[in-house]
Amino acid sequence: MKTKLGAFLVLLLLPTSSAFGADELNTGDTAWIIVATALVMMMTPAGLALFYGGMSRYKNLLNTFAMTVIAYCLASVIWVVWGYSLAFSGEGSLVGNLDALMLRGIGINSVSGTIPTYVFVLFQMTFACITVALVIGSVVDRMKFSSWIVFTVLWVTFIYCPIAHWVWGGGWMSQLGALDFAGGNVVHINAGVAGLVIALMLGKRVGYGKEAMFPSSVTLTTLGAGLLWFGWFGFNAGSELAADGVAASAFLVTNTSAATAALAWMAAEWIGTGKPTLLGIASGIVAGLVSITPAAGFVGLSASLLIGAVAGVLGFFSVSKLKLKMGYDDSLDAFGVHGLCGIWGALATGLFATPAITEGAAGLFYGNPKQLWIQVISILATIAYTAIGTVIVVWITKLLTGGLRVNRDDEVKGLDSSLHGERGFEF
Amino acid sequence: MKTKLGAFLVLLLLPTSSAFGADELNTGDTAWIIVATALVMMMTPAGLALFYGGMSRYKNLLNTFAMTVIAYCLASVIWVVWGYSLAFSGEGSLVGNLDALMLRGIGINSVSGTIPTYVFVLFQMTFACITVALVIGSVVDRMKFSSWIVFTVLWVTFIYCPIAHWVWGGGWMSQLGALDFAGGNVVHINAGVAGLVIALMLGKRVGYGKEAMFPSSVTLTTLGAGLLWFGWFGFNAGSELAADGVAASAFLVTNTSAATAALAWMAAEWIGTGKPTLLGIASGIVAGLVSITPAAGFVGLSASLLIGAVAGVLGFFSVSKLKLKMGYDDSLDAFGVHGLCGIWGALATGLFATPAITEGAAGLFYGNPKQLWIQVISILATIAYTAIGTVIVVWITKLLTGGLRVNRDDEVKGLDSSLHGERGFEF
Amino acid sequence: MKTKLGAFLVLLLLPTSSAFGADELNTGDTAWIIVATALVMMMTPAGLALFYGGMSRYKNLLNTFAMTVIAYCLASVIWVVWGYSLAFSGEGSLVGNLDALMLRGIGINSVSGTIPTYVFVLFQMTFACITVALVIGSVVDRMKFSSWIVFTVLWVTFIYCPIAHWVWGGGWMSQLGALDFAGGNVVHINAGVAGLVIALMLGKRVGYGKEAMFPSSVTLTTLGAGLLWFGWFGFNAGSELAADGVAASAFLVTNTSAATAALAWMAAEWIGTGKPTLLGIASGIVAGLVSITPAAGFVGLSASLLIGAVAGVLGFFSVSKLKLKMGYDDSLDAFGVHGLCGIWGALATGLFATPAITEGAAGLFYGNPKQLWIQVISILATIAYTAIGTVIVVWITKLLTGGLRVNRDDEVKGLDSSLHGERGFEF
Amino acid sequence: MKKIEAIIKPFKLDDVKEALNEIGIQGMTITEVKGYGRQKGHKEIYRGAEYVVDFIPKLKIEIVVEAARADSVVDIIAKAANTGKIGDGKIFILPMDSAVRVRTGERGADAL
Amino acid sequence: MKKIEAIIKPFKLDDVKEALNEIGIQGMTITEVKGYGRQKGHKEIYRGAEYVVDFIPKLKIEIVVEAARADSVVDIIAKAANTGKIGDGKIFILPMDSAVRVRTGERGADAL
Amino acid sequence: MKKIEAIIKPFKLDDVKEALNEIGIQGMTITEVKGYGRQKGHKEIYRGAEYVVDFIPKLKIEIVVEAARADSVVDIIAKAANTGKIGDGKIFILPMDSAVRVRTGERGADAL
Ligand SMILES: Nc1ncnc2c1ncn2[C@@H]1O[C@H](COP(=O)(O)OP(=O)(O)O)[C@@H](O)[C@H]1O
Ligand SMILES: Nc1ncnc2c1ncn2[C@@H]1O[C@H](COP(=O)(O)OP(=O)(O)O)[C@@H](O)[C@H]1O
Ligand SMILES: Nc1ncnc2c1ncn2[C@@H]1O[C@H](COP(=O)(O)OP(=O)(O)O)[C@@H](O)[C@H]1O
Repeated sequence: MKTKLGAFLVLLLLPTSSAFGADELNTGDTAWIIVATALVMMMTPAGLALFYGGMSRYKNLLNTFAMTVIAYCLASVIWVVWGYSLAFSGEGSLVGNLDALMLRGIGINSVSGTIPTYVFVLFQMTFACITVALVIGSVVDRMKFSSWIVFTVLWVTFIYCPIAHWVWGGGWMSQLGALDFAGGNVVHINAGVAGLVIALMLGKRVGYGKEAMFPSSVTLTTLGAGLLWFGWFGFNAGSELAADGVAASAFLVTNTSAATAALAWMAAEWIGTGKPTLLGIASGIVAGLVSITPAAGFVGLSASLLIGAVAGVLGFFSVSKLKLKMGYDDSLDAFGVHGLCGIWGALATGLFATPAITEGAAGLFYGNPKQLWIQVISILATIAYTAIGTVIVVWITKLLTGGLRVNRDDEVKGLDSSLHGERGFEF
Repeated sequence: MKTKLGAFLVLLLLPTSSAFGADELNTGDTAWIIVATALVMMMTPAGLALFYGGMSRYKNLLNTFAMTVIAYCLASVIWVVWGYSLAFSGEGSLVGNLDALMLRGIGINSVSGTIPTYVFVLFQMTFACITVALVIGSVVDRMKFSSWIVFTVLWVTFIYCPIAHWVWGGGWMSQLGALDFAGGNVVHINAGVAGLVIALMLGKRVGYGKEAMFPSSVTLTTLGAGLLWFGWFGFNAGSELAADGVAASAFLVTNTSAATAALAWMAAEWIGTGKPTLLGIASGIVAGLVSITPAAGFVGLSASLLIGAVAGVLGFFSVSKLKLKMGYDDSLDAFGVHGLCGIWGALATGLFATPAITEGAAGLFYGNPKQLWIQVISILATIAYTAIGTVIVVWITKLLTGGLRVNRDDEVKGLDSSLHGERGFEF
Repeated sequence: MKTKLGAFLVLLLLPTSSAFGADELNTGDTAWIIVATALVMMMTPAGLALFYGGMSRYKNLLNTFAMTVIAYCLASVIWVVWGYSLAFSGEGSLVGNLDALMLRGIGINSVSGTIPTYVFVLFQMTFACITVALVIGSVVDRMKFSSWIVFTVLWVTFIYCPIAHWVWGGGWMSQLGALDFAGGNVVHINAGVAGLVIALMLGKRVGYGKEAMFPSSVTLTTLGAGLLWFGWFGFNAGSELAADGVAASAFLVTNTSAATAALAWMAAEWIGTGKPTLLGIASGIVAGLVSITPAAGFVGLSASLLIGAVAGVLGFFSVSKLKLKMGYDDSLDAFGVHGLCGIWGALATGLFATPAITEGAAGLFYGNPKQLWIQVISILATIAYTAIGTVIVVWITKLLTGGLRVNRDDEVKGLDSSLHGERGFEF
Repeated sequence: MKKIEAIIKPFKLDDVKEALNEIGIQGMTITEVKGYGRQKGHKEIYRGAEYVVDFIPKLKIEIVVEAARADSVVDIIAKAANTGKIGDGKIFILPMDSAVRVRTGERGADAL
Repeated sequence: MKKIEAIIKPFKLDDVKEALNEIGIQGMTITEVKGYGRQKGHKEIYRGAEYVVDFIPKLKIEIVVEAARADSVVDIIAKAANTGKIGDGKIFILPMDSAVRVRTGERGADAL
Repeated sequence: MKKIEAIIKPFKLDDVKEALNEIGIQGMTITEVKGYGRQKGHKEIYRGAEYVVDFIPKLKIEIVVEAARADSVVDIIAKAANTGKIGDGKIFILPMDSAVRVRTGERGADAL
């Protein structure tokens, strides 16, 4: 989403908002971003919990829900206590400071751009929450619940907050001019790479490769994908921080990319295996949403068709071929879908960004090859930082919780029963 | 929803909006319609997928989801590529032209009424998507997935777009003065009649009439009805294209009609069979929502109580008596609920429309008998066009995909397994 | 939510809104409250139906859904026909009058504060609906459907409407200066106490205490909790009736309290039983949301952390210890979670309310001990009125429907089959 | 007294039930089972890979009858459950000592 | 050695289990089955039409015991599962050759 | 001809199936059952209270074989299903009169 700087810029460009002038509250913009925040919030405990829960095996359905919900709870508390401050206060180029601890200095009359600062804080909070929750997709079926809790606290603090600062908090990436409208680097590449790292450190699930690990419910997963899609309009169009034409354009390309990617994944799978699965269609939706995220406020309709089409094929290829080839156990494909499609989206932004949508944001095909390099740098820097940082965070977590992984018997029996003493359905 | 003409009219009537003048963006109106668009979008891949999926037999649950989700994906891509242009560009009275192909000529600063034109395009898109998806209710359990895909492309292009143009794109029905606030003709009668036609062309399901075909999950169906109700506020109140008193009134009558219809259906079934089913209550909600749709911006509270009550009884009668009498296999009652209740709603608009809500829109009981005739003409024209057009579209689909129907064994085994190689739940 | 009086007050305080002046429609505020209304609506037929349905035993899953959906339908019709009038018309200090029967005197141009009066009516309607639906949590698994219908009509009319009038309709509690931002007294204490009363009058379920009555689906319950959380932003932040900084602050403390309570409940249960259940986490979310409800527009971030933490522990204690000790059968803990946490929230408002958020609203810790007493009085008055009133209402219901309870065989067989002739899932 | 256990294709249940009713068999007990045999199972697809599910849904029908009627019952079932395709199933005949009706305590043939 | 198969009403399981524990029966295997017999099934309603579901949920309890104990076990079950209403179920007694405990390989009575 | 019924731990199914295939057993019928015995069930938690679920998920494998092969089949299963932990299950051997293949009407050994 816009850096504050960006937000001001927009104000000067938009007839309506400018009618109010910078830093005066606009009730229409505020109404939209309050709702957008609620939509993005819903993505984690409802959308993602269903999407991931339905993909995990039945014996781990509730555990997957629990990890997702608790990730949201922890991250949202961390954010308002110290996370926001680390990401958005101060002028540092690497990380923020602690001036805004407990949101100190922000009140009901504080305004950022045309919305209350509290709304900006909350909107950003929902991004921190879903980012760490996305990591779950790589680790379900085998991680200790206690380890997950400790990991969440450390990862949000030491990995998410600095990267959010780089891109949206006025840090070095924004100074460099990297384009990341709604979180290609900050959210998807970050979560996807972290997921891969921790999946490798956890090791494969018992029986992985030998037995088919069918999703507990493709029905729930598809409902989850539908709710994620719904929420994603808040995620991408909300990142404009105003109710204007750019938000509308972001909405347009978001929907188009998701739809195209679902069709592309379906086609690829149909050709590849002879049958189009609903799991594939649902995964395609998410792949398309991920890919358009960094580009949402910068690219036009035709680019979104292409971005989505490539995302669908790339996603299918990475979860059905690449993963098997490489042999890592990315349980629900957080890396395959979020990591790889996030990288594609960040690159695509460097290719297709057009000034016609956001003044001054141009990609290779609009005469600005430099942007592509900036995107590449930002991608590599994100991968490097999150990869190394996550290794350290996981390593500390392992120490603090005496191992990351449940014992073999509990894993075989299932985490719902062994960790929570419950079952998903009691028919 | 309002024709652009209508939208202007409103502007002149509304204090706030007029404060901004026509064709200047209002952030409040924009905020509301962006959200309304997201709500209507959610109705298809979440609300309708659950509502229909839960009603289909378990062995076809995922296939019903897949048809619904893919219908949304296809229709939304078609809409932004050529559908919007066919429906909303040009002055033709029968159909639009191709000037707005790929949304040519529309940019982030284009405004329609008080909202960005992109938002208008997207809001309209969600209507095209759900309309074709509604047809699924008549064909589940037996149609080839490939046939459904081809049908969707043809039907949205040749049936939906022209009718949308007639009513909302400045075509002959709007010139005639037909009142259809949110889609009685365009959405419900259209989808319901198309469903009946294709159900007749497909033939009955194996075992139809002999065995009870219980819904796979009334639980999911009811959740779907709840989400449809939630989204319908965007559908009906959003069709005002502004955040004003008429939108509020549309919200009021929408909710009242849905609630009344659910109670009426429940009562009718309780009396008729001795037991009130939850499936009946859920169906009643939808019947009430359908009936109020064309009338939402034109009628008052008392009318909405009556419209809903009649809708509930009519719906129950049509699915439990009429269908059996006539012997067609309208699997999930798309015709019974959407077709017949849509007709009732369109007529009711001609009876109860009051100028107190939208200036110049008066029905029989408000001294304008002519309106009722206009409604009858618009209903008959819609039925005739969609019936004939759908026959042709289905016939072409049959040619292109070598038959519409899965083979007997696959139908008996279930489409989830035979077409998608999946199961709804893996417990 | 604000009394109209309160709403005006706000107008004078808020830069934006005041820019429009009192009683002139603001499209941004209107957009937000229309959406907030839709969000709160969704809480009942989707959120609460899932939350309660998933907690009830499988054989009663659909009946719990049916009670919830029908409660919404009945209450929403009652509200627009006579309920709103009883609660919000006239100057009476105990109850309103019948001037606004059928919303007489309200039109599309009527404005309250900065939103259409219709929107205010609808927003209030959704509160009446969910309040009576919350009572279901104490009575599922054994109450006759017909008795529930009669009870709903009587209770909304004679219990809910008067209390709503006291607090929000200009009645004695608002004159007294009781602080109840979004419904601690009106909604949660009211519903929780009514639930306890009717649970006692119904008696225990067959087998209660002897056999474990496992939830039919913790999966559905958790999804319900997620949707309730999502809708609760409309409930609490919407109660500001404007898109401004106070709404944003209400959103902030609502989310923080919910997250903290979920973590606290989890911790308490983990320590208490050795395992953190997902049912506990989901219940904690609701406990935190309930507790912050009366305080949402009055307290700051640090208070919300404390309110949530206490709510989580209190909730766990009340459902796992207190209930067993007292021996009442509060099936799904409507009293334990809504009643007790509602009381805690109302008291906490008297402790932590700070003028920094809403001018003139100060609690004990902000130099106004008197407020705490006012809160205590309002709590006791609410408990007394709802307890006595509910006894009478239930007693009348019993007469009218010939007993409240299904016969033993039907209860053992399950209400889905015996009352509705259906099953939740047909796999 | 004999116990007859028939493993059949699920969609054949109604045919078998009706055929048995015609010869006056009023009681039976059905169990959902999974069968493994010559019949190949269907394929399930997950993440682009195909998995053959070689356990196929079948129904087991248990009927206890007087020894004298066993053969005719077996023939009836064999006819009614037959599709001629692989996987039609098996019928097993087991010896029995006796039967009791819980409600009345009746024993032997009277219990059926 | 005998194999006892009892078809009972589901909600009677606990009573039967307790009764068997009292006489020292520690092992049994339960299967969810559907019963067809004199007892009429419940009605399900779909789109205003009533359908009788004539397969009724029952539980099958399988217990293997030494021949000597068979009769007493049968009597206990018959008593514990009885409600006096149609549909109480049946108890079947079957001959057995032998039994093996997987864990230890013990055979015959020791395996139980 | 014998009927072999083995109650095993669910996750042992594949091992047993493979072991049986190796000795040429091509057919079997599997039922999901709940077992009650020495093995303690797992605990479920509800509203802060613990409940022991003493019925444990097991699988019942039914295999009909010629009498001559019965012992070897039993041994194979006992080996393949063994974990050495309580709850490994039982194998029961029952006498049988005959078997019929529905598809062909073949009887006796040919039906298997
Ligand atoms: N030896 C056996 N013991 C027990 N059940 C068997 C045996 N052989 C086959 N079955 C059951 O009979 C079903 C049908 O057998 P199968 O070999 O697939 O076809 P067919 O009945 O035509 O020979 C199997 O699915 C299995 O349930
Ligand atoms: N001949 C039979 N063979 C196997 N099972 C039977 C037979 N007759 C009845 N049953 C089982 O016993 C159950 C109860 O029998 P039913 O005739 O309904 O009542 P009752 O036990 O009082 O005679 C049936 O549901 C069925 O499961
Ligand atoms: N007497 C019995 N009759 C029928 N099934 C039994 C009997 N005893 C045990 N079983 C079955 O065998 C399973 C394992 O028995 P258990 O006593 O738990 O351990 P073990 O097999 O090591 O002795 C039980 O869960 C039950 O399903």
